Amino acid sequence: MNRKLLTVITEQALERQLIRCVMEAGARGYTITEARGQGQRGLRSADFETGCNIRLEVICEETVARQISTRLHRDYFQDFAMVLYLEDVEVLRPEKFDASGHQ
Amino acid sequence: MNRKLLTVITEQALERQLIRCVMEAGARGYTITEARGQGQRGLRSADFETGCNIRLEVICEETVARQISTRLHRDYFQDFAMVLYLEDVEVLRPEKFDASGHQ
Amino acid sequence: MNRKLLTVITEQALERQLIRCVMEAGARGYTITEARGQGQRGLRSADFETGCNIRLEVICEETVARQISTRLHRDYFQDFAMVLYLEDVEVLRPEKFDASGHQ
Amino acid sequence: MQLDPVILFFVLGFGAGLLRAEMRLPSAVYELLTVILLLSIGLKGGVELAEADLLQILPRLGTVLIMGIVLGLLAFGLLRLSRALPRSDAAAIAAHYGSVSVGTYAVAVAFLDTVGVAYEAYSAAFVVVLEVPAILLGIILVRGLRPQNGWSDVLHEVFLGKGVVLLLGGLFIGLLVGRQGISDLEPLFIDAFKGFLALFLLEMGLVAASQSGAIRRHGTFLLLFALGFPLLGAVVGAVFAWLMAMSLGGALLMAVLGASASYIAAPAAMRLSVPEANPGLSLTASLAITFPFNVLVGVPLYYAVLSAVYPGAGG
Amino acid sequence: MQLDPVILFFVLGFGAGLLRAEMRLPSAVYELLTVILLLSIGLKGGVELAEADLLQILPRLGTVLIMGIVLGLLAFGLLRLSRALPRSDAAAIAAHYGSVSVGTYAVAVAFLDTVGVAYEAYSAAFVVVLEVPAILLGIILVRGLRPQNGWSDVLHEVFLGKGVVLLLGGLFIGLLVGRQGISDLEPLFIDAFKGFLALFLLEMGLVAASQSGAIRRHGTFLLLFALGFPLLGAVVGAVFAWLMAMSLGGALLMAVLGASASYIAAPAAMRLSVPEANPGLSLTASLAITFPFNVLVGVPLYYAVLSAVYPGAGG
Amino acid sequence: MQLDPVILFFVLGFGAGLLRAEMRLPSAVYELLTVILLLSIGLKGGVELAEADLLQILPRLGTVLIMGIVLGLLAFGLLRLSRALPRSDAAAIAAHYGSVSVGTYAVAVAFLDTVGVAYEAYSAAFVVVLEVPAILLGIILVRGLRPQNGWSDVLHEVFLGKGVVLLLGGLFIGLLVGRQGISDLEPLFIDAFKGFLALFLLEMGLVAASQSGAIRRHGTFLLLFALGFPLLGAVVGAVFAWLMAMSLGGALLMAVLGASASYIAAPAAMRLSVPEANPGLSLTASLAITFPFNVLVGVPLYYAVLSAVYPGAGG
Ligand SMILES: Nc1ncnc2c1ncn2[C@@H]1O[C@H](COP(=O)(O)O)[C@@H](O)[C@H]1O
Ligand SMILES: Nc1ncnc2c1ncn2[C@@H]1O[C@H](COP(=O)(O)O)[C@@H](O)[C@H]1O
Ligand SMILES: Nc1ncnc2c1ncn2[C@@H]1O[C@H](COP(=O)(O)O)[C@@H](O)[C@H]1O
Ligand code: NA
Ligand code: NA
Ligand code: NA
Repeated sequence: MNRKLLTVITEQALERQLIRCVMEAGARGYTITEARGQGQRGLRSADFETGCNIRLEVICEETVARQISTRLHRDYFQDFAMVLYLEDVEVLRPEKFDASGHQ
Repeated sequence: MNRKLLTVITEQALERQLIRCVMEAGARGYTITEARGQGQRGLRSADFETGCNIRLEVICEETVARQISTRLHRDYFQDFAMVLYLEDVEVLRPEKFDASGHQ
Repeated sequence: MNRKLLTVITEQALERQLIRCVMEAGARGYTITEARGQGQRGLRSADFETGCNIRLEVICEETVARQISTRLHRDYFQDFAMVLYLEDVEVLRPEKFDASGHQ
Repeated sequence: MQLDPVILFFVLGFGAGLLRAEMRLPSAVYELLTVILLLSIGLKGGVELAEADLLQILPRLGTVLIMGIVLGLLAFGLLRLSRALPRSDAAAIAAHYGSVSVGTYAVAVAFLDTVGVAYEAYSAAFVVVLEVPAILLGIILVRGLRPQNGWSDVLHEVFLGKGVVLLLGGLFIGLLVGRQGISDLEPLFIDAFKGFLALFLLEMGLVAASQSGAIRRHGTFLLLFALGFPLLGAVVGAVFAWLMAMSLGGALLMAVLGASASYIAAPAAMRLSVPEANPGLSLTASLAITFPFNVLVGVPLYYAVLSAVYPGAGG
Repeated sequence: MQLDPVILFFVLGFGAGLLRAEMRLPSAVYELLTVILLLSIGLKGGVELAEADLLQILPRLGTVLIMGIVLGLLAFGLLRLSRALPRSDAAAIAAHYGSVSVGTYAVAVAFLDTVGVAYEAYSAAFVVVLEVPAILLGIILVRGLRPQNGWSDVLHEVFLGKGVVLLLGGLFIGLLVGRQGISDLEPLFIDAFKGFLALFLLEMGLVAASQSGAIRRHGTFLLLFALGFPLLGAVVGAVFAWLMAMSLGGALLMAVLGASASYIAAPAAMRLSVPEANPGLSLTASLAITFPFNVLVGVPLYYAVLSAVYPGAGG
Repeated sequence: MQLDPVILFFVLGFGAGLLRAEMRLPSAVYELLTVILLLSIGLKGGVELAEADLLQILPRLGTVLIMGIVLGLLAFGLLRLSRALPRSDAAAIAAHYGSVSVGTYAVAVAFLDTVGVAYEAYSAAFVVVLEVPAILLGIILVRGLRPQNGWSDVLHEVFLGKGVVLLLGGLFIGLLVGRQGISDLEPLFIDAFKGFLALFLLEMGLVAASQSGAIRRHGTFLLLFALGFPLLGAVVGAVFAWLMAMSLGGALLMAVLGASASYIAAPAAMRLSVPEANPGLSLTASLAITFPFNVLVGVPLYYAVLSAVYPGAGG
């Protein structure tokens, strides 16, 4: 019944790459909301041409979450504004979120 | 001090029904953000006329969360794009989120 | 590896004050998404001139989270629509979120 | 014949969409354009209504209502006969094709303005009337008289959707203040109409292209239906126009109403009332196939045929 | 008299809102409309200022500033006398009614254009002046000279809100380039003005309707105040117009400024500075009662009365 | 000379932005304005192309392509010589300055319309051509022929960005339907052009002001480059115009193309392909320094100089 919820907050410019990375790691879906904020790389909002952030959530098995987070660290952490965190969540049809799940 | 945070991601078309269901189950409030994403039922975004998703959060007692999730499963899981998960959260004025709470 | 995720849902009018409070308490960043919802103070959405909500997330050390939440309670809970909750999250570079962190 | 630039905007959008160019208009802009087009069509229609004989027009609204039911039943019958789709999907598609597309209507109006042919602008009232019956029919065909989530949400969606309210509102305002009264509104709602229509079609081209991947997924049967039914619908529309003794321009508008399929009111209503129907199916048909077909081929085609055969067309 | 179609757009929006039709314009569109209306009013005013005698107008700005304080004090006094509301709510409402509604001003301008009565277009400068004093007064009445979150946020909100900046900006640009200079801007800012105003009022109708449920909740006292104070405010405005020897058209604009209540600058400023005041109360009064009243009844009523009694109106 | 009001809108926005007034237009509005301006410039250019000798113009496109590379190399060379910046930052900035700003081009077009000087409107095609080469050059200068995330995303971003697609689309539509054909589109796309440009510049002023804090952070070297390179670029542009025997008006447009720096296509492309370059650096230069400089000082300056020295300018 338990899965991981991985949340990634990063630059809008990375959306395409991010989705590719998430799906290749075996996640079965994702959810994106528009966000803005501030961090080490300064203010990020529509008011600044550096642009907005996106906030991407993936519910998946722990191994998938670890894999995504490793790849994101390797490829993007150095040059892009990015924050990433993991939580435990309870889902009702866990197989819906598994890399090996049957639809 | 602990309550449940129930998150539902589903089709915008269901907003009215969803709110009705949440409030009838005894929740004292809810928060909605606009979202897009992908899952078993394909891509869902403003770019596709199938439309966007909404992401609804309810902080409530566990029993209320279970009741909402049971009703949503029964009424909508078969025909609508829907994902639903539960987390533990710590709130500061727990009575604000209880079905029996006094305002 | 563990930090707190503090989420605040409140009136858009408070954004400036909220950010000030969060940063003064020692948080290293925050993320904001637009939201709407309902609670003790009635319906809040762009459809009503009382206006929308914002949903602010801060990843920080527990002490910082407690301090923010105490200050928000003191200054705004009485007169403003506001909800606030805490969760445990796992982050990968914890020092990125610490009041004393080195960038 | 002179190329109509608004059509080229659709082509531009469609091409850009196929190449996955990143240029969808924000949904707020799309909504603004829709609001302006609906009000514009309504106002023009209302001004004409103010100058027409209302007593003559009222019974025609009833005739048009019947046309909506005829079209819905025709579509449902054909789809069921083919045995290709379950009842719910057939009914949902029938609801779309018995209803109408305001965007296609706007293109036909622009076409008539360009070729300089007169038409009964009060036909905007027909658009309103046609929004309703086929959708209700579609629900009844599946649910009988008890839709999934009760009638109240559905009726709300159908009668109080943007389409009906703004068209009807524009009609009433035009009717009340007359041609003279709306003169101050003309720069935005009349003079700039084609410009806004161009932007709208640009966006619709992008949307249609984004759906076009789904065509392959849904098979050739859907493609055939979405290309064939408009032709039948156009004939039905033209016959009804003839029954009502409308002009050549009016007959084109009626043909287009018959040929076009809803992609706004119907999808929302069917999603709630017949949720087991696959929304991808009906949307792909109406938005990705029928709409482009009507805009690019249908409107001039129907006009060419009508010019030749419609009584009194001098053809 | 000829019905003004822009008013009918308000009625349409209000009716649709009461029926809970799903058609609120996206907030981005609402903001675009606001920006265009503010700039449009400012530009027109600036062009007139360029042709007027600035030395004659400057002292009038001071007079109008006094009017704002008079209106605010009047409203506060009446509300406190009635003992129906706590001090904070009375002050917040006073801030709204001493301030002005640009939307109502735009309706009055459109009204004068329609009936063909001349007016001092530089009155747009009065709108700017009136945005400020009542809000500051409202804060001082509760907080004395120490508002909740310090003055800096409040002053920022008041002086650097969209309303003041765009009106003032339009005024300056119009003043600098003159009638000739803005001719290229006319298609968007002048010719299309009434069309944009129509869309704006459609939206305002929807907003007002969405608030109207709150009227019942807040009781008849609020209703009486929100209907009665505009009448008093209109008299005050007309008297000040007479003091400044303005024309009949200008007197209507002043009456409307007196009668109207802010629903943009004041709510935001009061929320931050007097948070214990119930924002529902003042918003319901200004937005759901006074605004519709002025648009539908007030403007023509004030005009009718002024035509009869205003010195030199030939009434 | 008559003050151009559109420039004053930029000043208004910039001033309001510096004072931190809360009035950014919603991004949906900004996108709508961009779309209209791009289409408008494209349509006007296309109509002129339809009347021009295409065989004469095609080779000029090649010449302009070379200009883009020359500008990019010049910028890169100067930045590397100065040793102030790492290779990646120099390349990213070179990509911005070898490319162009459609907003600045629109201001120059409005300027020529105001002073009544003829120009080769088909230069809109040059804007399209210049969007591409410098960006590719910038990437190659850092990555060689293997950019960070592969070529496909980059090429997609460059060739299928809003700028290229809408300008090119407008050009083709104008070319196909000709001056007569677009007459119905004129109220929105031609007559209202300056009004939309005014709103666009208002917003750009706000944006530029919001970036201006970054100027101090990035030091005087960046300031010098962002003020100095436009002068060099203008000379290069004017020389190329002379090589192509363009008119005085056309020479101003070419000078402006040379002097202006991209702030839409280039930032997006460089972020993905050369992510280690600091995006704040190039954006601050192009958006907060060069854009305001060109709009306020550059355009009239280049024109004044060209009037005096450009062959055949009668200066
Ligand atoms: N401590 C934090 N809490 C919540 N969100 C954060 C935090 N730090 C950064 N963010 C978000 O992550 C984005 C990228 O962060 P950074 O890479 O630190 O610039 C920021 O723009 C914020 O939206
Ligand atoms: N594994 C997942 N992680 C996060 N969000 C998901 C996931 N699967 C689906 N969703 C979201 O839930 C919506 C409905 O999912 P579905 O019913 O699977 O189509 C999708 O459009 C996504 O926004
Ligand atoms: N039980 C709840 N669950 C989720 N969000 C809530 C809840 N109660 C209130 N909210 C959100 O918090 C905002 C302020 O709440 P309140 O102060 O109770 O009016 C509301 O507008 C909602 O967006
Ligand atoms: Na039809
Ligand atoms: Na007032
Ligand atoms: Na350049």
